[in-house]
Amino acid sequence: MESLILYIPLLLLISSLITGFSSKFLNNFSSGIVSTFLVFISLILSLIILFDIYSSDESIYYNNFYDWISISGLNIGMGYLIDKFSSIMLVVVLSISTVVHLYSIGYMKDEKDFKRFFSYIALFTFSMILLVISNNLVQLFIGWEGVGLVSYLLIGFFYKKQSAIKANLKAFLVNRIGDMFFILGIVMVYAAFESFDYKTIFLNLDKTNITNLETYFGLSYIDFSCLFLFIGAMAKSAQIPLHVWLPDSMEGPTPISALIHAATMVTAGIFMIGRLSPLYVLTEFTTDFILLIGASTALFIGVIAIFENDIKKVIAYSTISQLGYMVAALGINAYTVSFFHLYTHAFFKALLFLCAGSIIMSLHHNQDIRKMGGLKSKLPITYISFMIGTLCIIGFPLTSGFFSKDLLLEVMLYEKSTISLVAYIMLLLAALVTTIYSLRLLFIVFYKKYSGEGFENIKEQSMIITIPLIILSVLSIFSGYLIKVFIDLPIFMFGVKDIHYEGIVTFIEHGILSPATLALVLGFYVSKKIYKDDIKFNILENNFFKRISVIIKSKYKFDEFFISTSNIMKNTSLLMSKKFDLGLIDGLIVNGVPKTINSFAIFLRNKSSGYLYHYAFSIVISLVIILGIILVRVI
Amino acid sequence: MITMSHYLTFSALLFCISIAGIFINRKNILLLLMSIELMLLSVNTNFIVFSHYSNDITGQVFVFFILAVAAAESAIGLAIIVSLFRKRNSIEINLINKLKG
Amino acid sequence: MIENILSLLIWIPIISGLFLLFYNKKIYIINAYNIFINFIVFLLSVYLLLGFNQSKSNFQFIENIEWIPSLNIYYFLGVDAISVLLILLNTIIFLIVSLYNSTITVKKRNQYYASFLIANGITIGVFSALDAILFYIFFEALLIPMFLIIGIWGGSNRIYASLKFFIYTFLGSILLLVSFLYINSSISSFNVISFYNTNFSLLEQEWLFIAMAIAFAIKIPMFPFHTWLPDAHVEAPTSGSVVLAAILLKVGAYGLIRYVIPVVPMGAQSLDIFFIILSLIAIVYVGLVAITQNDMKKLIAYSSISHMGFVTLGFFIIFQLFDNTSNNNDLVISFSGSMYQIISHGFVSAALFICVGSIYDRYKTKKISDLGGILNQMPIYSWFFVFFALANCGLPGTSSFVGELLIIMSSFKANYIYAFLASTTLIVSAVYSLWLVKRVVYGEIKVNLEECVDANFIEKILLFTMAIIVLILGFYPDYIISFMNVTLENMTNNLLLKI
Amino acid sequence: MDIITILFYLVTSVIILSAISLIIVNNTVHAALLLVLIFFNSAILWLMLKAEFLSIVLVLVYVGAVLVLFLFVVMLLDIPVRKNSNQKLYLLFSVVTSLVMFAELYMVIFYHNFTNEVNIITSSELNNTYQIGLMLFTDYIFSFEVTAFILLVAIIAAIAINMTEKQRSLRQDPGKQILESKKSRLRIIKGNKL
Repeated sequence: MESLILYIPLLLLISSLITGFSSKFLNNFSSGIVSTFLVFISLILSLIILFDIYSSDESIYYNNFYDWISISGLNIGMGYLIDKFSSIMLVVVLSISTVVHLYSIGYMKDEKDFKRFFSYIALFTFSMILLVISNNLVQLFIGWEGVGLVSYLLIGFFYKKQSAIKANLKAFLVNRIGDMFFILGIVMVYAAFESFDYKTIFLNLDKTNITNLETYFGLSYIDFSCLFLFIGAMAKSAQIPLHVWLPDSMEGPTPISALIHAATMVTAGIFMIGRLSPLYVLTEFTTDFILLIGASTALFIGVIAIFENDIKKVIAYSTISQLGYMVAALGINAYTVSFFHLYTHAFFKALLFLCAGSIIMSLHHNQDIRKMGGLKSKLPITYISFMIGTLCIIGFPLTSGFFSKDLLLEVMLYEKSTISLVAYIMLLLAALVTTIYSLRLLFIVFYKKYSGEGFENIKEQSMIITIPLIILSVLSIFSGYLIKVFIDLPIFMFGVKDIHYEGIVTFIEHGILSPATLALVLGFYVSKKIYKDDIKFNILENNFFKRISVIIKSKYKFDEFFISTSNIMKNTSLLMSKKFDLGLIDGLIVNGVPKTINSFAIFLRNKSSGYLYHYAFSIVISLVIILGIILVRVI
Repeated sequence: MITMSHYLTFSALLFCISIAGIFINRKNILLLLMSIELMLLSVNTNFIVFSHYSNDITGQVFVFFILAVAAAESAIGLAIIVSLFRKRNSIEINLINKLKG
Repeated sequence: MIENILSLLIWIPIISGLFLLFYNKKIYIINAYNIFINFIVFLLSVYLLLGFNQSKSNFQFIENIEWIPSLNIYYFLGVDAISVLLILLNTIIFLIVSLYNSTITVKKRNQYYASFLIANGITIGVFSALDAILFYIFFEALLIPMFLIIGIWGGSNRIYASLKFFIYTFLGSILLLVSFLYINSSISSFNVISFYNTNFSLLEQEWLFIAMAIAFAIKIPMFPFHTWLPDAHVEAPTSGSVVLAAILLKVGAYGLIRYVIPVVPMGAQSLDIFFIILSLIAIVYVGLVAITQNDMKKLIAYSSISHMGFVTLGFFIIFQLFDNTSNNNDLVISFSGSMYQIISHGFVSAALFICVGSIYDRYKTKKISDLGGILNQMPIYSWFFVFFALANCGLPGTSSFVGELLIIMSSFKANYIYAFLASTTLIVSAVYSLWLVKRVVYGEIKVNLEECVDANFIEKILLFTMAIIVLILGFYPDYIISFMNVTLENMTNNLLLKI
Repeated sequence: MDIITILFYLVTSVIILSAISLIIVNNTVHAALLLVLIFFNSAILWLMLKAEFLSIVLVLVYVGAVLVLFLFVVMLLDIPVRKNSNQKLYLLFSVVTSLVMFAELYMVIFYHNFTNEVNIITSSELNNTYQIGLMLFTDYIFSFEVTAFILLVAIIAAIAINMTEKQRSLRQDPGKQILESKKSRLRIIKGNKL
């Protein structure tokens, strides 16, 4: 069974190469089918691996495919480490990817660059798999950057659109800020444990006397390395303030948004911290930092979604907000809980995006929700799927989101520290916000009266679009019932966080009676009143709320901050290039020396008049002077 | 009593006068040449003085050579002056500044 | 086993280049001849690689003939793992350049090719000479073909650029010669191996280090001596830029690791901080300067300087590394990183210059502000351009990443501030590379650009080969790093004995 | 005060005075004649130093040949005499320079204190001419030959400089023909411009 692992990335790579370089041999449709088929086979393989891992208790696959670098003092391999944690991740990634592949055959059928697209998404999945199965930090980083690279290519897929190529540059550069810290974090871990290998690092955790390591600015070594790694994750998983790239990434084709947001890119950060959890449990400062960042992302970015009118951007902001939940859970060392939310979120977020894609297709690439409405009757399958997705995201009881979100909030509440209490309240408010914006979307898109033209021509998309929606709907509803698996999930060879859990029925009872349900009900009420029944609340009309909404609509000016930073960088560069490099070094020093010599030569040349007697004078006077000097020396 | 210093002082004086001659005569290239002849004369005198006092004939041999070379020099110098005069109808050296940079 | 393989490698291209000067009739014969000779040299270098015993640390393929016995000068050739790899890099790049040259139109074609052939031989001479004077002669002779290539076939301002290039590098060489003569005056030998066994006082070592390091720092070029490079690159013809970036800069780095650090380790140790600071300035500051260049070649030239900063950083942190960890392995890793960066940068920058040069040949402009959306007209070129731009910013999976990772790793062990500053290159290099891509490749085609054809067959093959090399080096660096390992271990051991 | 001293002072004062007048006269003929006077007196001085051969040579060669040549040139060219302009500055300059020079030279002489008398009685039995001849044709034979060569060169050079080539035949000059260009030969004139 273990040997099957090699084939998963290999198949994806082959798929990417076939679709990318087969312009002559395959037409669009068949290359899409081949690609989907290959991903599907890897999904099957990953399922086999999953069952194999779960069939035996202590089973961990660990080996190297080949040595990346192997010299004395440094051994980096390209290999795999598959435990229960990563095998689930593998299945999640591949199942979402398969569905997205399938969906894309329909969605992209009219695109000129159909094959390029398939090549990219296969490469995207490949990079993510490389990241997930990696057994060391370098391979993780390769996958990590690979994901960033393909997202760069995919966001800029429509390379003629200025907004798209701006967005992809922005995405890559923001990710690079994270990567810079990430690589520093990796290097710090390496410097302390003399290895990049997870196994060695975690085994050395006991041996290495961590307190002996250096401290910087009053924080311990581990604090810093974990913090740097987390900053890397902040960029990938779109946490404040490095979230700015994610809403803009909606410039890419919609299936990509599903892939980026649900399964691959943004989950990489969560996965990485989960993977390195043995390190993170050792640091208090960084986990508190993570908790605060996560909670504030969940709340503050979620709020923006209420005022957003682009259907994809609303869902994008909701992703950031949900990622905030996951990160917050990481901040209280509840890695499995976070991972559980990642897993449920993957399905319903993919579902939401694919539904949005279906809607956008039906409306001829209109993404503005103000021009939508009343689609309930026209797009029944999409409507039901979207409804399921929305119910999941707001945590409606018995859907998957309910399990994961409630578990997360409960664990947060039981953490019993001031900071986690604050975070709990923020997350609860975020749940309210989530309910409001999700239902707003639902109401506006499907219930409100249609305001555009050509309502009669709108019709449901073909089977190839709707089948993925149905698959994902089923998965979204039922994936939450595996809660037990996640609560017992060990990460690597370390024990789980002690979670008091008494069976699923008790959990449901408890969950329904929790404050989260209150938030749900309240959110439903507000949302229905405002967006369905068009009732204006007077309380929302006063200045205070208006002022707040202005701040929120400005998206807290993060974009402006980054733009001004980049402008500063550009101006510095111009200044340095013009003044310092060309002016000082090149102008003054390098060209200055010959210029000085030249001007001195010109001076002397002008002094030589050409008159014979002037030369005679200079000879005589020189003679006098030389004689004088000799005399002075002799006498 | 005439000592060596007398002779040397004399030739130094002659030398200085010819230097002054170079400075003063900026018009006439012939006078310049004559000043140079004077200078050579003073140098030759010095040679002979030293030769005489050291009782070494080599100094005089040198004077012989100097005389020969000086004769050649003045011959060529005069030839140049003649051809210069033909070309420019003047030998005023302040009109000749082709060497100006 | 071919005897005198190194001599063959050096003299075959030089002599055939000289022959080529006398024939200028049929273009296809000149092309075929040129490619054939370069291919022969390439095969010989592959033979050298295969015949090299990497488990031995001493010099191999030695040829030692008396040349000027009265001055202790020998015709002494030999290679270790570093030289073998650099010779291979050299021959591959020259083969690529010869193929590329056959696609362009150029005046005085035979002389142009001859310059490259001669440069090829001389560079191999530089990498294999083990006699200081022989090295110096090759080192200086290399200037001549490059000077001619820039000065005759260059752009509009070529006279200024070639003169600046020549005088600048020549200035440094004088210091080098003086140092060699000084060393010779005390040990009466120009042999490198006896250079390694000298015992100078600290003060002498410091002065020797300054003189020699400046000579090579100009060639690399390090930060305050770098301004000749952008000018030379801008004016040089495409193939000239390729050779300049891929080979010539490496000669400086090779000089550092062969003639400076092992010969005067104490001097290097006491002055290493200055060179570390200069390297870091090169990485951060020059990278920043690259961002707003409006000339593509200039931008890539600045990025080359920034990348070479990594190489020198890797060389000069070893002493601090040793102070911190007293572990020989860390030093070897740092050296390996630098060497890997050298090789990787050779390919990446060469490919980038080919891309830019082709754009220039087609659109007759190198100004970024004049270009835009060339992806619409030349998709294949553009994707290669994007690929190599990404490789230039050190994307994992490409060769650039390996060197950067190893050097950042080592520099963190030396001092965390170095690592922090060095890692800013991840951002800065991404900014300049991808902003360039965004402005040149993506977007709608600029209206003023005329219709152009995409890459032809040879260009496709060239770029594809280089992309494959970059990827293989990125995904399987072990071969090269293990190949160098014994040599570098031996070098660090000798180094540690002397400090 | 013996006769030698008187003679010395007499001769030197004549030389100095003539030299001074030489550099300030404007008439070149006078200057040449003053130079003749100076050379004659120098010859006397050299005789006093027992350099008979050289003093005779000075008179014969220098006065007889070189200075006559000077006179020839002066007469031949008929140089118009003009006053120097801006004379005062140069005069001051010349006086200062020559005084400084003299002071320096005098310091040398004074410092070394060459006070030994003129050695009137020579130990040598051979005469001056014989001695010079001996040296010239033994030790300095090579230099002597070179001197002869220099003189020969001077003669040829003097002739070559002043030889003006006359156009004697109607021969072609290929150099000129090659250098000729269309522009210098052909002028296209439009009718209305004339």
